Amino acid sequence: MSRLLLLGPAREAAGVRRAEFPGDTVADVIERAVERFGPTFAEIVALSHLWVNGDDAARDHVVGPSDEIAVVPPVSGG
Amino acid sequence: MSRLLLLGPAREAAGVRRAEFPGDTVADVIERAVERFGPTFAEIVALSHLWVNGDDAARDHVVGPSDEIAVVPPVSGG
Amino acid sequence: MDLNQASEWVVVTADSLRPDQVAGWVTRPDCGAVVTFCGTARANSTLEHEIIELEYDTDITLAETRIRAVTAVVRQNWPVVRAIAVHHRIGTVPVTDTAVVVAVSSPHRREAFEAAQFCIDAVKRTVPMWKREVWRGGSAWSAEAQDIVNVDDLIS
Amino acid sequence: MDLNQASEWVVVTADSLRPDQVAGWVTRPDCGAVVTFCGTARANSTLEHEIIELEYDTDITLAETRIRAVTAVVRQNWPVVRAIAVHHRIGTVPVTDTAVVVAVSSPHRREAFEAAQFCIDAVKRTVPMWKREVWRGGSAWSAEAQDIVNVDDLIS
Repeated sequence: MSRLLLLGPAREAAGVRRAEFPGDTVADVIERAVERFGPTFAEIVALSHLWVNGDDAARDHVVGPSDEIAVVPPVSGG
Repeated sequence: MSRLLLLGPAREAAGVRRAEFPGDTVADVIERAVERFGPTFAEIVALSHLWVNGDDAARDHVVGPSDEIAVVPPVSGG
Repeated sequence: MDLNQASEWVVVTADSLRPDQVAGWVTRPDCGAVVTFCGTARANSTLEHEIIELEYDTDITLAETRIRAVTAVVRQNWPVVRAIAVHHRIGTVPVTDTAVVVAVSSPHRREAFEAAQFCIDAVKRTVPMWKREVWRGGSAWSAEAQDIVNVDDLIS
Repeated sequence: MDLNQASEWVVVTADSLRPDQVAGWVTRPDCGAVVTFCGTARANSTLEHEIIELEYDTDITLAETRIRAVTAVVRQNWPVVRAIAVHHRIGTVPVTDTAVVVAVSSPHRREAFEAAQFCIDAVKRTVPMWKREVWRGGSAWSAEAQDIVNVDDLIS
């Protein structure tokens, strides 16, 4: 179980800013989120950085209930 | 006869900001001013730019009653 | 508070920004220079619309943490800088209102200009902040999206 | 007044400056960037005194004319710049008060930073403005005097 923080376009596609999903790794948790939130969300995730507790993390990074995974899409420049 | 505008340290040394002196050239007018305002003023004039109506002018520049000669000492940087 | 103390003031808020207050806060008796950058909401879009407002979205905690990472690097690179403030507004920002303020004080102006410019450039590239353009009858995420990088990647 | 019109606002005055008003004035709907520089009176001197205030002396007409020559060059060199304001205070300026404000707006921030920095550098070098340092019990013209140059001499 890990907490998910959805930002910008990822939040919009999911319809929520925060959610919780089971899973032992970043990839597990994201997979459950994609199942729930659908293909538009999946496309955004594919373009996004995934942060665990504020830092870039690999998809096989192990997560627990105290960790927060943020889905960080590209930002508009300027 | 020309009007003289004395700025910063030149004003302080002369004790006045504006004065009028006779003379057909910048050099003439400045010479009269130096006679009146003394050696400290003379030292400052020697370091200063002389502007006629806002532009750098040579000492032999001819001036008339409608001209204004400004004594422009070096400014503090920063 | 010792006014000569080196210090940072970082805020991400839904309230209107106060650039005058921010600039006043960084002013110090031993500093001759305050440079303030205001990023204001523009009416112009890459799209064919007249923008009436922008909407900024982020997570406040995450954004403030990333901004503090930027101010730390500013201080390392310009040790003479005395005070740094970065305030970012989120939510709705009408055109001509200020979306972000950066203010920097230093004894002389060159370092204040350099540090302020580095700071806003780094904030734009490293802080998660999504901008939505709103026009009459519609809205869209701003184009020209780019990956967020870490501030350490900006130092050559 | 058409707010998108290119324009300058040049003032030399004995009144307190209002950097917030100046920055607000340069803000335009088609600009995303406002850079404001405030030169503030410092307590530090090249001499061994704690400065309590500065006194600035000039001829207002002459100084405003020379500042306008600077803003004209800024506009030539950075044509995208929309509005430029330069306000200089004369007479007594207490420590931490603002002696000079430069504010520049442009669509994007790089040009606003460049133009504002060039503008204040050029004002310092080309505008007749004498600074007296005042401490408890005395005063003196500020050291490090340098010749005033023409703004055309600053363009390489």
